[in-house]
Amino acid sequence: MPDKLISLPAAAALIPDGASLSLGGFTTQRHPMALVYELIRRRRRDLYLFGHSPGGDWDMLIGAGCVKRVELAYEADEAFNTVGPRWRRAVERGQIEWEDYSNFAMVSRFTAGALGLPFMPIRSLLGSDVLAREALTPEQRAADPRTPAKKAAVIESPFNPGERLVLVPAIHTEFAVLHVQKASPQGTIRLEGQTFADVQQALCAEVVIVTAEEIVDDAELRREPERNPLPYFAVQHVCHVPWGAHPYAVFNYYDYDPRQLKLYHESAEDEAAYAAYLEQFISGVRDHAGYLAAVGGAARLEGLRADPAYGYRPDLKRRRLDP
Amino acid sequence: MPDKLISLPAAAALIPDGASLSLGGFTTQRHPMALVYELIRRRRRDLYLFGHSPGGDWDMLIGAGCVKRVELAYEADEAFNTVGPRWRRAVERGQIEWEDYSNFAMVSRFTAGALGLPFMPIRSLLGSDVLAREALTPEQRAADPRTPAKKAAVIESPFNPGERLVLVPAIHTEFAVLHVQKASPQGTIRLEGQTFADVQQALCAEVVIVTAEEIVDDAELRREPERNPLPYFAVQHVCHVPWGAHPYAVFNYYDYDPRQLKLYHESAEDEAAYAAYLEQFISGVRDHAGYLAAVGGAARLEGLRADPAYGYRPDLKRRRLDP
Amino acid sequence: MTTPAFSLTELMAVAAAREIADGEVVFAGTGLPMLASMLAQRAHAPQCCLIFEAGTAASQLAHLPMSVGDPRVMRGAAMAAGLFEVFSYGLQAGRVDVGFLSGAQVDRFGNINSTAIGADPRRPKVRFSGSGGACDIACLARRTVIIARHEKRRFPEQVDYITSPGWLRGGASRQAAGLRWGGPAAVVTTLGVMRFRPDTHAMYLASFHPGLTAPAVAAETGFALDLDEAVETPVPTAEELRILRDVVDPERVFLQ
Amino acid sequence: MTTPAFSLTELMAVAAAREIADGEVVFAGTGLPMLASMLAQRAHAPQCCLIFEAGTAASQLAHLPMSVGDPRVMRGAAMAAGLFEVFSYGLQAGRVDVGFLSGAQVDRFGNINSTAIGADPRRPKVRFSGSGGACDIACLARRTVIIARHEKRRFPEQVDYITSPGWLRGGASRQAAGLRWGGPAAVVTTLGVMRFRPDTHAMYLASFHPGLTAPAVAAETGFALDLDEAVETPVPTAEELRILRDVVDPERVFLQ
Repeated sequence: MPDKLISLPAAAALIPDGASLSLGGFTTQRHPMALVYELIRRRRRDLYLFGHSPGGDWDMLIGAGCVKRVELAYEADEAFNTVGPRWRRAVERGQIEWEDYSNFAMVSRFTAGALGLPFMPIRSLLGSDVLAREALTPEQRAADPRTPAKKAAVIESPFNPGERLVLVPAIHTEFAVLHVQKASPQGTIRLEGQTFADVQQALCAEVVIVTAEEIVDDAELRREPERNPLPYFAVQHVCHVPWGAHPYAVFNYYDYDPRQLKLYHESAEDEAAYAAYLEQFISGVRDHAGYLAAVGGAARLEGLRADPAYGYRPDLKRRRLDP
Repeated sequence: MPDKLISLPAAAALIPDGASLSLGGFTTQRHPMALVYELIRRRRRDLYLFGHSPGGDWDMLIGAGCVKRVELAYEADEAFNTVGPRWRRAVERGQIEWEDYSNFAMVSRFTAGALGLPFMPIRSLLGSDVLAREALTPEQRAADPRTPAKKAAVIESPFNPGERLVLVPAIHTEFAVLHVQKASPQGTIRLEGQTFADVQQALCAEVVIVTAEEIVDDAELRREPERNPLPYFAVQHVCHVPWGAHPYAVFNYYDYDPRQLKLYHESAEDEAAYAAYLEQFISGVRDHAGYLAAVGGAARLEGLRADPAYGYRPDLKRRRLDP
Repeated sequence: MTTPAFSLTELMAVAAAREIADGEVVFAGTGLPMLASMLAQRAHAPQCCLIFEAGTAASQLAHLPMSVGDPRVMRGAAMAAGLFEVFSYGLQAGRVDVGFLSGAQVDRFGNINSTAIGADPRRPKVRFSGSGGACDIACLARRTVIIARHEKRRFPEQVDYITSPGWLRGGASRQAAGLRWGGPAAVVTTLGVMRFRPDTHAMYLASFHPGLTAPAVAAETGFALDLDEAVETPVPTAEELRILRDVVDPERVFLQ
Repeated sequence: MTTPAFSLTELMAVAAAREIADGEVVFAGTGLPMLASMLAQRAHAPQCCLIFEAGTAASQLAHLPMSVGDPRVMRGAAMAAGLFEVFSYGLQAGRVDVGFLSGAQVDRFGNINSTAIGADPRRPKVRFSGSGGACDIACLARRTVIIARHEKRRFPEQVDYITSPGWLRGGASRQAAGLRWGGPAAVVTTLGVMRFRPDTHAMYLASFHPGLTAPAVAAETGFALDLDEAVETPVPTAEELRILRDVVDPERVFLQ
């Protein structure tokens, strides 16, 4: 089978200005951060992001001016910050276009795309302003064929008149980027821990780029096909990127980095500090190796490595942090 | 957590005459045969079965007069017999009520039930008589609330006028019985190999009975929660039943039994031979231990045991069988 | 007013924990709901089943997670999958007994806003994280418990944006919208615990926290609050405090 | 007519295998399609990906399965799940290039009946297994290859029941029914290989098997069959026969 391994810069170069894109992971885990940093380095513009509960991955892209439009349910890092600072400012200043859904609605939309359906029915959203109000105007919707014609539609069940369902429209993106524990050069992947909506995000994308902590032999992954959630032909490109999700966690590999997250969120509340953060860790370094050195190198990273008995770092200090 | 272990006869006793029921597995693998035999021994009547591609499990129940109505996609043992002999006769003689769907439609119906939806949309069935024709009459549908009011409904996508989808109605059964490789006394289960539609069948049933080759410690299964497809609270009863799928296969445990399947299918083509088969192996023996002895006991069974490197028996003779 | 032997966070965590009955399936979010559900599991509800929306069921937490997607929620879980499975098989199928919600605004019918402040949601004055799973929990859990900071501007007559539907406009309006079950059962705040009348579904004060009075709570509420049944919020037991401090959150991730 | 160095089953398996191009995703059923797809994988299409509907993708079969739910299809698979995943992510998402079908009746537009014989399907004269996944493959594969026993009663003008929609009533009727892609590309029978006109979608004879003639095939067909382009079916190569006999089916599970 063809070898799908490419370098991270080569993968980032595939994603042009204006591309529609979803990124794997959930708030504090398994975001493809190394690729995010590379997109920022390359000054990508006008990205169109689809997600359920992204975290700093989106917040950094938004803050760096890479993003034009988003459809989402949530943008924050949960206990590390209950709202993404750059997201908040971008909305309040009218610098970004967005549409709100719920997590279930967004994962149902990815699922519809993955299943080859134009929509998924759900019982959620009824009575809410998530259903009743739209942030995108009809003109904005009409001008971009990647935005569905309607935010959602309500129908009655033909099997039980009076029973109402919300139909949420399928998502199809040009790209999906996942960060996973293991991948083979042929594109077979292994997710450990929660799968979030990574599988559906991949299956509703035209081009899937996987960044992986470890590259393993395809035959090894085929020994337990029950654990491989994607047909290999759904994956087009594989990059080997250890520590590729830092400062977020990767179950069984490393924990999140509370000091780096604290620094990010404090910086992101202020223009100058945010610009300095970007410069120090992202734009001002050459590549992911440069990033890892900038955040503290092996000395910092080894302190995050997961205890195999837990899949995370049980002794990790999360609140009273050293400076 | 509560211990959910009960005996196989106690589990079978829970299922009354007239119950609606789905059985796990697919044609030649992982059917809960020991429970099927026990239902036949107990002379259950008027069962209402929902399935996608059952095999001899249904054929035996139908032949033994246990079944009133079925909704299904396929009833055969594939290369062992391209149609279930007792199913064929029961239909041709008007002894059973049925409704035809396709496999995708039936698994989508189970999926709808599992997802808590009244229907699932699919792009299949369009143009077919599976969609255009009904075997159940409107009166038959109206008389049993477990039968959907309509076989299916066709709608246009509200997001793209002119695009047609078929909505297939959810299934909710009173019981689902699965035969799995491993279960804990608390109801956590492990499926190895293909999952068929077992997960959805369980999730759309009120009461789930699991028969398992092995009972293992709950904590052991919780070490790899990614591999446990059902929340434990979805499972109500667990029975320890080694060789519980014989003559069908259980991946990683044992292969199908070609001699027994040949004997079954030859017998089932003839009234007297079928009656003799039931008497010799099912009704005339006391329990599953009696069945296993009747089919040849350890001498026969050990010859079916899976090679761990394959999950089946690579040297199994399947065509030129000893008498 | 004496100095309490417990913090406000501890009091709220205990009050929220007591909303969970043994054997229930609990959909818990980050923060106080995690404190509450871990406490419940170790105190009066050992058989309650904790579900986290990022994809796990029946976790046996050893360390308090910082997010529902934290690797820590994998600990002892009976099942791990993704959001779609949890929302569908759990919430939408009606298998979740109690879900926790919070937000920036809560109105008299328990509708919650966690999206944005301002009359025009297209140009909000203040933007928040957005729904996440909150709208789904509000629609599909069998009942919800709301946790909120109690200030007059946060308890308006009507929220600016209904992120999470409560009893909507009261009465049968929730069912009329197509929601077949669910609705808020309690609101645990920094000042007291509120519940809802069975018929009108209007919020009333069930208890005020020690050191406060019922009128003091009403004064911080932007709509008329029935005070007739208000009593003092029962205080945490020593055992509850011990579990919270020594077992649930020895790191002081959320406890203050 | 000389005695062939190959059996009819071998000829059909080879003809079916040649319908698979390298790199294609193949949805294979039990019997001849398994022979054909294993042969293709080991002969001219090493990168073809075999999907079996009971829940596997990209199997590297070591032993011929007796069913699509056989434990043997797990061998070397890149993914194992259930039917819903295979039907949805594979077929419905348009990722399956070629699917194999068979049935008791095939009509001039490649519609197939595998359900029942008789005018009233509520009281059939002969009942078969039913669709299984056939209707879904017929609706959703990018193209299908039909394998059938060629007898006049099995090739009627119209099938008694359309289990698996082909080109329906020809022309654009398939698309008018809402099927957005797909349709039968070839029919490999015991007598020859048929294909479909691009415009009318009527079946025509592409080749007759060695030892037969085009009119002999037409005589066993219940509708008018255009014979103008018919040539003799290319015979299996020695290498194809070696692979079939020694590698694919040394047990003679399906080969005769």
